[in-house]
Formats: sequence, C-alpha cells, structure tokens
Amino acid sequence: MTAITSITAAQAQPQREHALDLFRQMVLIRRFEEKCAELYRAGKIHGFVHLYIGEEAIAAGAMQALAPDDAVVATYREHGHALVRGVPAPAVMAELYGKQEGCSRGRGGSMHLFDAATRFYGGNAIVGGGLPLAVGLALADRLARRPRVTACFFGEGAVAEGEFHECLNLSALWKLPVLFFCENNLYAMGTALGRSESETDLCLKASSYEIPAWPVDGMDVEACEDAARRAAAEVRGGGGPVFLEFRTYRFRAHSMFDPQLYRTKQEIDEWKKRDPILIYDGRLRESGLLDDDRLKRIEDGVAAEVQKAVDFAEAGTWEPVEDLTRFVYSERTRT
Amino acid sequence: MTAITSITAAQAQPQREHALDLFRQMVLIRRFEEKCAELYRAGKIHGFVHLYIGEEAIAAGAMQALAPDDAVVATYREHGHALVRGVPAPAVMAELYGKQEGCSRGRGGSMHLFDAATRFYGGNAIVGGGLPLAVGLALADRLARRPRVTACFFGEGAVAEGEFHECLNLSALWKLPVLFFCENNLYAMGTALGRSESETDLCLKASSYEIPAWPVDGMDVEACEDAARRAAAEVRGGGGPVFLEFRTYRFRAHSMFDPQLYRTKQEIDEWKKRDPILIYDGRLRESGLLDDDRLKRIEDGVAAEVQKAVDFAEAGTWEPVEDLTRFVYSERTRT
Amino acid sequence: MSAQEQTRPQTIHTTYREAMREAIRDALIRDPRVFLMGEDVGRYGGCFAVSKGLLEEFGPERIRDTPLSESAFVGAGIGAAMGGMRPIVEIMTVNFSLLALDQIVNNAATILHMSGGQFNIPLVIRMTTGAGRQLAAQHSHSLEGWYAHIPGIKVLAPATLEDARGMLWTALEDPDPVLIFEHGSLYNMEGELAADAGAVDIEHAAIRRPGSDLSLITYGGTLGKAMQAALELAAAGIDAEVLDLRTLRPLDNDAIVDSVTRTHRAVIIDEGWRSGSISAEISARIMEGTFYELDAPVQRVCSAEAPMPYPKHLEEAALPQVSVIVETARALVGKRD
Amino acid sequence: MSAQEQTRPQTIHTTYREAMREAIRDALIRDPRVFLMGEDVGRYGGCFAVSKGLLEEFGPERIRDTPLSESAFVGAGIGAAMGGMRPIVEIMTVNFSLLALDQIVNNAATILHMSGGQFNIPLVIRMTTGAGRQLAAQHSHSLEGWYAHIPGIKVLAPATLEDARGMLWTALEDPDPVLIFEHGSLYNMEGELAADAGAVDIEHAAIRRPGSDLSLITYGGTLGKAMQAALELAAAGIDAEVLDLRTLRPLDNDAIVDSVTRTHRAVIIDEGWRSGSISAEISARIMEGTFYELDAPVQRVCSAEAPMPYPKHLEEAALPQVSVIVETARALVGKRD
Ligand SMILES: Cc1ncc(C[n+]2csc(CCOP(=O)(O)OP(=O)(O)O)c2C)c(N)n1
Ligand SMILES: Cc1ncc(C[n+]2csc(CCOP(=O)(O)OP(=O)(O)O)c2C)c(N)n1
Ligand SMILES: [Mg+2]
Ligand SMILES: [Mg+2]
Repeated sequence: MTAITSITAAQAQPQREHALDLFRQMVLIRRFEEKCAELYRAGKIHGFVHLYIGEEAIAAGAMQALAPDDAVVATYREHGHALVRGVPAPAVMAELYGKQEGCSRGRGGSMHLFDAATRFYGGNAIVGGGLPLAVGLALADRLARRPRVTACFFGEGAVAEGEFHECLNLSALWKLPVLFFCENNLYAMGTALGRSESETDLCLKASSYEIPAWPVDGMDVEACEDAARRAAAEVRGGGGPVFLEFRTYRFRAHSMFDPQLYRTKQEIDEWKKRDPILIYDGRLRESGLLDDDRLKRIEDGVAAEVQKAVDFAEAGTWEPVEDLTRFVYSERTRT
Repeated sequence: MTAITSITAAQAQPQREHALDLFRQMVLIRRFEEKCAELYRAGKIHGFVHLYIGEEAIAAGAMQALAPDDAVVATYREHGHALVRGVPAPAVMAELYGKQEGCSRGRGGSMHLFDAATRFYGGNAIVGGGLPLAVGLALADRLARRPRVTACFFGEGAVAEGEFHECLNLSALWKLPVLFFCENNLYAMGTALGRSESETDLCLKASSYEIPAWPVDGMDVEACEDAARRAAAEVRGGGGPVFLEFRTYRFRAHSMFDPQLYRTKQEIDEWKKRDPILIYDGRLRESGLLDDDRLKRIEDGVAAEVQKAVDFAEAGTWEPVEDLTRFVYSERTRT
Repeated sequence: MSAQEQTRPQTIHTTYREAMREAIRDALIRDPRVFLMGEDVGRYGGCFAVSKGLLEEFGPERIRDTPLSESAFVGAGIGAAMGGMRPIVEIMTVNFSLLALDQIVNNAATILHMSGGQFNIPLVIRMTTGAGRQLAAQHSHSLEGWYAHIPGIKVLAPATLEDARGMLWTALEDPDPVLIFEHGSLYNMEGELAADAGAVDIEHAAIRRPGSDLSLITYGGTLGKAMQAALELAAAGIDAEVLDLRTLRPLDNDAIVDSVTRTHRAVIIDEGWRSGSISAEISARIMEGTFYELDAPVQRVCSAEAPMPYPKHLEEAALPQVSVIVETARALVGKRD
Repeated sequence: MSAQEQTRPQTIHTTYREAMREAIRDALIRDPRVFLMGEDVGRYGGCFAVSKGLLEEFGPERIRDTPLSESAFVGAGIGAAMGGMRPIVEIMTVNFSLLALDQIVNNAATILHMSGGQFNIPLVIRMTTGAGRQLAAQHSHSLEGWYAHIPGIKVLAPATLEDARGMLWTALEDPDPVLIFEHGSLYNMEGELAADAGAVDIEHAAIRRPGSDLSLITYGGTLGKAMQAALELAAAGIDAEVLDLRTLRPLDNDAIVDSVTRTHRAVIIDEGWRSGSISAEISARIMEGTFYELDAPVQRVCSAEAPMPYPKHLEEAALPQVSVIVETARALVGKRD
C-alpha cells in the first residue's frame, strides 16, 4: 500500500502575478456562475445547470499543473473547468444559451462543453462516464510516446460506479498518465458520502489499486495547485496514475431544481466560512498582494468579461434547423 | 481497515464421519467431472463446459458452513458447487445432456444449473453477473428478518468487473449477509492475475469497503471449511459481508477448447502436487481415518453414483419442441 | 342500469406525478414485501419529486437510497425479487439504465426460462424516459421501444392519469419483471382522476378517440400530441382514431390490426429514433396482419436520427410534432386510390 | 477487355476466421496507429482463435490483453480514438457488450454530434454474435439489429470471406465508430478468396443471387441459410433473389426497395428475436418505399422470442431454419392475387 501524505496549505510564497491570477480565475468562475443563475431565472438558459460555486479553488488550482497539450475530461459541473482551461467565456456563455457560436455549437448546453483547441473533452452527463475516455486519451499518449497527461475531474458520487474501479485498475495496470481529480463535495445530489460508501476514505480505494493518493484541502487554491503539480510531476515521470481527493463543498443546490432537503442551513453556513475566495482574499491581503483598490480592479475586469460573454451570447445566432443531423456522422472524408 | 489473518491448515481434529464425507465429496466432484470430459468427447455433452478439477476443496469445504435455507449463487464453473450443495448428481448430469429431467429442465446446460429445492440460484455465465443477485437475495433476507446467509462464488477474474465493486460496497454499506467466496485460481481464461489487477492482493480490495477479508489455502478442504464457518458466523452475527480469497488452481483447461498457451506444464505439475484430494488423502491416512480398503469403498460408491447419474441422463427425455416458449413468462397466476 | 352506474364517481384533481406517488404509497401500504429503491428516492425527495414524502412515511428500510451503482442495485432488485420481496427499483432516467442492461437482459429476462420455470422474478423497474426539457444528448433517450425487443420482460408506458395510478399495482402483481417508462414531460400533466382509481389491466391497448378515417397509433409521451393532431384533423373533416398502445411488450396485436382493418390507414407516432424503433414493429405487424385492408402505406412520425441537441428549436425539430402528424395524416388520406 | 481482366485472379483457400485475422494483420502493418485490445486477444490466442499468433508478431503493446472490464476498455477505445489512435476493440461476444453499452450509446454515438462536430471517434469494435453452438441463454444473443437503432454508429455484418477480409480496413478508415458483428458459426466457413482481396465498400447491400419471384433479405449468420433456401426454391421452380444487407446501419434502402420493386414479394430472415428486430425495420421500409408494388405482405423468419435453450433440438427450433424459409417463401408466392 502507498503512503498517504496530507498536504496542508501551501508553503511557498507564490509569484505575485500568479497569485493574483489564481484569485482572478476563482472570481471569474464565481461571477460567471452567479450570472448563469440569474440568466436561468430569466429564461435565457435552460435544461440542467450545475453550479460550481464554492468549489472554484479546485479547477483554478489544479489546472495550473497542465500544459497546453495535456487533456481535460470533466463532468456536467464543468463551467469552471472550461473557463480556467481557457475556453473563452463568450464561447461558454453562448453554449449555455444554445447559440451556434457556443463552444459545442450550442448543441451541448451546460452539461456538454467541448473545445478542441484546449483539448477539453467534455462535459459528460453520465456519472463516471468520462473516466474511461480519460484512460483512453492517456493510452493514446502512451502508445504515441507523447509526454502528455490527461486530467479527469469527477465527483465523489462517481466512486460508487463500477466504471470508477475498472478505470483505476486499468490505468494503474498499464501505468497510464491519468490524473484522477476527485472533487469530494460530500454529496451526490441528495446522497451524503456516508450513505453511498461503506468506507468513506476515498484514498484507500485508490490505494487498493496501488495508485498513490492523498487528500487535499479543496478550499485552498494554493494547496490545490501544489498537490496537482506534485501529482502531475509523478504522472509525467511514468509512474502511472495519481488520485487526489479534493475536499470541498458546493454552496448551491445540486442543480436548479433542488430544495436541498438533505442538508441543513447551518452546515452550508459553516462551510461558507471556508469560501475559497474569501480565504485567498485574506491571505493575499495579509501578504500585501491585495487591497480594496486592486480587488475592485479585478472585480471590474471580471464583470466586464462576464458582460462581454453575455453580450456575445445574446448576439449569437441559432443553428439552422436544417443542420439538425449534421455531424451524426463525420463530414470529413477518410483520414 | 480490517486486520488480515492468515488461516493455516485446520487445527481441530474433525469428526471421523465428517472428514470422510468431505473427502468423499471431493472425490465425487473429481470423478463426476472426469466423466463429463469423457462424455464431452463422446458427443453427449455440448456447448461450453468448465471443469472444477483441482478446486474441489473450496466447494466441498465452504459449503459446510451453510444451512439448508441459505442460498448459493455460483458461476459457469459450478458442477462441484451444485453437487456439494445437494443437487442430485443425476439431475446435474441430465442437465449437462440437455434432458428435461435435468435440474434446469435441460435448458441451461453446464453453465446454468438451477435448483429451487436447495436454493441454488445458478449457474451464471456472465462474469460478475451473479454478485448483484446475491446482494439482492441477502437484502430480501434482511428485509424479511430471516437469519439466512447467501454464499456467492466467483473467480478472481470477476474482481476487475465494475459489478464486483458496486456489490461489495452495497452489501457493506447495508450490512447484508453475503459471503463473497472468491476462487482465485490465478487465471481468467488465459489472463494471469498479474495481468488483470494492478494490485494482486485481493483482500485489500475488500478492505477498502470495510469488509473483513482473509486468504485461505484453497487446496486444503479443512482450511476452507474452517474459514467459511468463521466467516458465516460473522455474517450471521449481523456485521455485514465477509470476503474470503480461496487460493487455488485449475488443473484443466479453461473450457474444452483451450490450448493453454498461457501457462507452462511445469507450473501445472507444481500445483498438482498440492492436489486437494491427494493432500487430504495423506492427512486422513496419517490420522488413521483412511486406508486402501476404505478408499476403495469410497471410490466404488462414487463410481456407482456417477454411473447412476449417467444412466439417468441417458434414459432422460427431450423436452418437446412445443414447450420452447414456455416460461418466457410465468404460467402461475397472480400471487 | 344499476344504482352504482348511475352515480358519477367522485373525482379528484391531480397530476401524473401525484398519481404515480399514490400508486407507490398504495403498494407500500398493501403489501409489506414492497419497497422502493433507487438513487435519491429518499432524502433528496426523488429526482422528479415522485417519491417526495415517502421516506418520512415509510422509513429508510422501504424507501431506500442507493449509491450510484445502477448495475448493482438493479441486480439486487432481481435478487430480492427471487428472495420473495416485491421491489420497485427506480432508475433515475432510461439513459442510466444502460449501465444496468446486463442485469436486465442477461438475468431478469432469462432466469425463469433458463431455470426451466423454477425462479420467477416479480420485479418492477420504473424509469423516466424521453426528451422535451432541453437536457441534450445524454439525458433525452426514448429507449422503451428498444427494451420491448427483449423476451422475458414486459414494458409499460402509462400515458394517462389512470394508467399512472393503476399500472404499478398490476405490474407488482405480475410474477415477471415489468419495466414502467414514465415520460418526463408528463409529470406535470393535470386532470381529473376517479377518487377510487386503482389497478388497471396491462394487457390491452386503449382507443382514446374512436375514428374511421385513419388510425394514429402511439403511446406514452406522444399520446397528447396524437390527440391534439386528431382534433386538428377533425376540424379538417378527417376522423382519426387514436390508439394508445399502453404496453409495448407484449404488444396488443389484435387492437392494432382491428383498428387498421377498420380505418385502412395508419400513422404511427413514436419518440424513438425512426430506424429500428417500435414503430417499425407496429408497421410490420400491420403488414402481416391486415395488408389487404390497407389503402395506403403505413407512415411513421418519429424522432430525427440524431443525438438530442440542447437548444429548444432543434429539440423541437428533432421530436415528433403535432403539425407533422397532421400533415402526414392529411397526405395519407389524400392518397386514397 | 484489358489484360488484367483476362487473367483470373489467383485465389487462396481460407476460412472466415483466417480472413478476419489477415484483415487485422494487414491493418496493423499498414497503420502504426492501429492496435487490438480485448479480453484474451493475446496470450490466450483469442477466444475464437481469431487473433492467434498476432501477439508474437506485433507484441503486447499492440495486441493488448485487457482485464474483465468491458466498460472501461471499450471507453478507453473511444478515448484512444479521440487521442489519434485507430483502436480495434474486441468484445468477446455481444452478450458481454451490454456491460459496455453506456460507453457505446452515451459516448461513442453522441460525442461528435454534441461537440458540434469537433471530436470524431475513429473506433472499430468487433464482436462475435449469434447462436448455434449450444451456448444457451447468456451466450447466444443476436443484438446487431438492436445496435442498428443507434444513430452515430455504423453496424456491419460480414457474411462472406470477402467481407470478413475487407470490411475491417474500410471500417478503420471511417472517421466514426463502426461495430463489426461476426457470427460465431461462420468462423469455420471455408472457401476461396482472391489472393489480393482487400478493402470492400460498406455502403451497399449485395445481391448474392439474382432472382425474379421474390426477395430473400438477410445478413450475417443467416445468409447461408437463405442461399440454401434459394437453391431448394429453385428446384421447386421459384426464382428467389438473395439480398445480403452487409451493413445494418445505415441500411441500404435503395437496394431493398429496388429488389422488392422487381420481385414484388419479400421474406426477411433474421436471427434476432422477431419483435423489434431489424427485420421489422426492413418490413417498414418496404411498406414505405414500394407498397404499391407489393403483391403480398412481407414475411419475416426470425428467432423464437425466448432466451436461447441449451439442447440442440430446442436451439434449432428457436433459430431460423432453411425449411421454414422455403415454406414461407412458397406460401408467399402461392398467394399471388
Ligand atoms: C450514471 C448516472 N446516474 C445518475 C445520474 C444522475 N445524477 C447526476 S449528478 C448526480 C450526483 C453526482 O454526484 P457527484 O459525483 O458527487 O458529483 P457532484 O454533482 O457532487 O459534483 C446524479 C446522481 C447520472 N447523471 N448518471
Ligand atoms: C462479462 C464477461 N466477459 C467475458 C466472459 C468470457 N469469460 C468466461 S469465463 C472467463 C474467465 C473468468 O475467469 P475467473 O473469473 O477467474 O473464473 P475462472 O474461470 O478462473 O473460474 C471469461 C473471460 C464472460 N463470460 N463474461
Ligand atoms: Mg459530490
Ligand atoms: Mg480464475
């Protein structure tokens, strides 16, 4: 079995610019999604929408460990991942509107963001469904002798699915470069972890496949970055996959239709004290990197970016109905 | 995590009769299956047939821990389990012939032995496919407050299937009375355990669900019995499932069509020195329970029983073609 | 005429969702062997709020939240049914049922037959099906017709309040596995239901509107569209019969053949993808059962053969619509020879 | 006439199994992105010996034994295809593919469309299908017609040595997921194959025997039975055309309609369970495409709607047989009006 190391808050003093950038990414996700909620209520966005609010530190931190030609596989709760990965906010927002200028041509909506340019492989609405894809992407890299990694984000609910186990085993057996990034927000819809797993220490499960695994404070963006960098270095070294359990909490409902009968307001409030933006705000101020003025500039910049995204989406166009069956099969000729 | 205890050869001096009965059960399976191989070559038995030869100690030993109203779920390699459980040898042989006097009316063949009288729920030809059934049978007992257990036999190959994990978790989470009896014969068809599992210590996997688990010498019938009894007592106590890894080896090909390219003759010969019948024969002689004369009587008795089974199968009849679609749906009226 | 027949039964105003919930409650009260198991049926209150309140009433033993393990809990339902219980297993949507398909097809559908009649499986599996709520390509399948290919199981598609209220108990009384498909767009359907509504038969299709010029054959989520189309056709002087199949396996062959034998024309409306859908089977049955009575080729109005896109206008274009049904029917009737 | 056409091509005597193996070898040699992955494809020598010897020739990187994890390794094939490889994933038999169905239906079939055309999936999945070897209810499914319901994938059913040899390369060149169904009873089929046999088109059905009195429409494992039936019918003075569909999705609609438009009668032979089988789709297509040319209702010869029983006599009774095809065809032709 593998030693389990607990990574506490980051120790190193990050570069000034980098730190502010991390902060900015989290703020972008937060404001972008607050806008999504508003637009949903306004009838601009439809279907199932799952907000990432409260969990921003994970995507913002972990994504730093990836190079441009690495790959990302995510779930239906992936606005944040797409934004941090570099999918342009306007393209994401247009996708949520269902406009053909969206990153999936408007066909995917919130749960199915795709972007070839940033190797963002979705957006998968089947719990656990993205894991085999990540294993396969990593296998392709291994076979083609490319030094890439594939980061696969998923919720702790997916750990109960058989696919999770098959994929951990397969990737460990074949020593494939996969980063399994488990976002443990304690609930799968209304099901608390303790009601879905007989053993709630998720790292133990990874260990039973000989996969190095450790828990990370998912509310601390620097801890997330550090852990992801360490994991990515290990994976790039050829040692096979690494599993990280990011401990976090979702501040909002599971989706837009959830009366949240399964948890208390106190519990939510308790966790909100650990709001990753709040915490990092405090830390940056302490180290003199942030003050009200700079914060305002960041918030203003983000607000402008979100507004630009909304404007772009509003100005977007509907895919013609005649294109409905385009891309059921490829238009390309043989390769 | 649960402590892992290694159970060595049984210590207690078993009752004379019981010991000879264990021995006899193993001999019955062996001779029955040798006859099956012969009958297969003679064109009396068809389809896929998987022999249990070499692994007899597990079924013979483990089944002792079950009461008549407990349930058994097995795989396609289940002749031995059916015989020890008490499905009459003639009914098993008739089934292999495909005669309607067979325990599944001749419709199942070798891979699908069923018997309501002994609560023998198959005979499942999908690797891992029986595990959820066992969990459900145990759930029914729990809900009906019946103090029964369900024993589920499966090969180590099934450990790689997602269903294995889902079932271990579900049964541990709900503390269901399931005995997971893993028959680790080191190969799944031609795939050695080390080529199918990144971590080959199977008990570790059970531990990652908080399920007590320990390895057992699957070539020692008394060790098998002792371990199964201990496990069954634990399960009956309401503590949830137990997982046993019976370490064994199949002496024959996977099925009747296997050139065995994946293992060496030496390896097979090495294991044959640990033939469970041979070993128990030696132990019984040492303790004065067995001599040539008694052995002959046992072999003669078994030979007669096997012959009776063959005669019964030969004399059996074919289900009329008109009955082809009977039992696609129940004939019973509403219950 | 008896006194009973003269009194109009009392009705209650209800929804499909509530009718379904009442059916589950009723079953839980009637039979101690019944329990409900699935993802978020309990503490969350049910994905589509169908099981809301049942946990409080019946407790966590009988309203059993499961982990995300479709194969295991569906298989456990099969095992529990063999063990003497009467499980209602809820799969959140038909899309996720693919993860449990091995258990349904290889075990639930086969064990009675391959055990020579020894082990029947009195299991009910409920799931949401269908599109129409902009849930895109992985949450909008209509696979009930696909399931109807499998011998050994029965497939129901309640399309009315009566059937939502009444099919479950009949399914639970059935000794064999029964799958119930609830179209997601029906849950909010409101209407009047007899206060004493109860079990209904699951063996017969129902003529929801008699007619003489052509048969509109459908089920589940598209029944409403077929009824609307019949109204519009009536306004154009075409008298359409609407046949609600109700049960997709086994199909009520006689009802199909009888209707088309009377009307000589048929349009099948089915939310499944056209090729290989249950609409093809119905067309083939008409071919085999009443070919010489046909005045024109049977037509199908199905979903476009594409994964379901997210935006409303494309989703609508992908799904069978009233206007297309009307158009198809008019063209068909025009084709009199 | 060119010199080439005058020289009769050299042929080799081979089997369906060897033709399939040669196709895999050929692909591995031609394209370094191609690899084969599945249960026991390597050290065991292939479940049905198709891949025997390939491990020795190409090594374990490209002939990749997998654990028993159908969902993971099929999904990994999808991912590897998106990552630029050309995987051939072998699922031992179609029965086990149910464990991977979520990956096939929810991912492989949808990603190109729902990503707006960004990610195509050049994946080939091969599997054995069908009954006839007394393998009973969990090893005898014929689900290729069922898969043909899913938009986004293509479904091939090679029935001849040429197609066993030639379809794989065409499938690998296809930018989208292609499923190849190999009927288990064909592996030992022997015959002559052109020494230079190579890629074949996968877009068209093939007339294996031209005829004028009726069309026998079939594919895969039942092609041989249809050919045999045509012979017997010929002896009785009935000239049957045999149409081999070859590809079940997309169906070659024109070929079906053309044939029946000429012959005015059709019998479809399909090893799938009758209700909801691909035979229903073909019947519906004939209804829609050439109804007015039909002299009699299209008939179907399918498998009995029951899990497959083990004993030979029952298995034979469950499967389409030559005698039943002949009988059905004769009755149909007799029904001239
Ligand atoms: C296979 C499958 N089953 C059920 C669902 C319905 N569902 C969507 S999200 C979800 C909860 C998943 O929880 P988790 O994996 O912890 O991710 P989180 O939503 O907390 O980020 C469920 C049950 C699904 N999408 N896929
Ligand atoms: C889901 C599934 N995949 C593949 C097979 C084909 N198959 C039959 S037995 C077997 C090996 C199983 O090995 P193991 O579980 O170790 O049991 P053993 O045969 O060694 O007793 C395989 C791959 C199957 N029956 N089911
Ligand atoms: Mg969660
Ligand atoms: Mg084994």
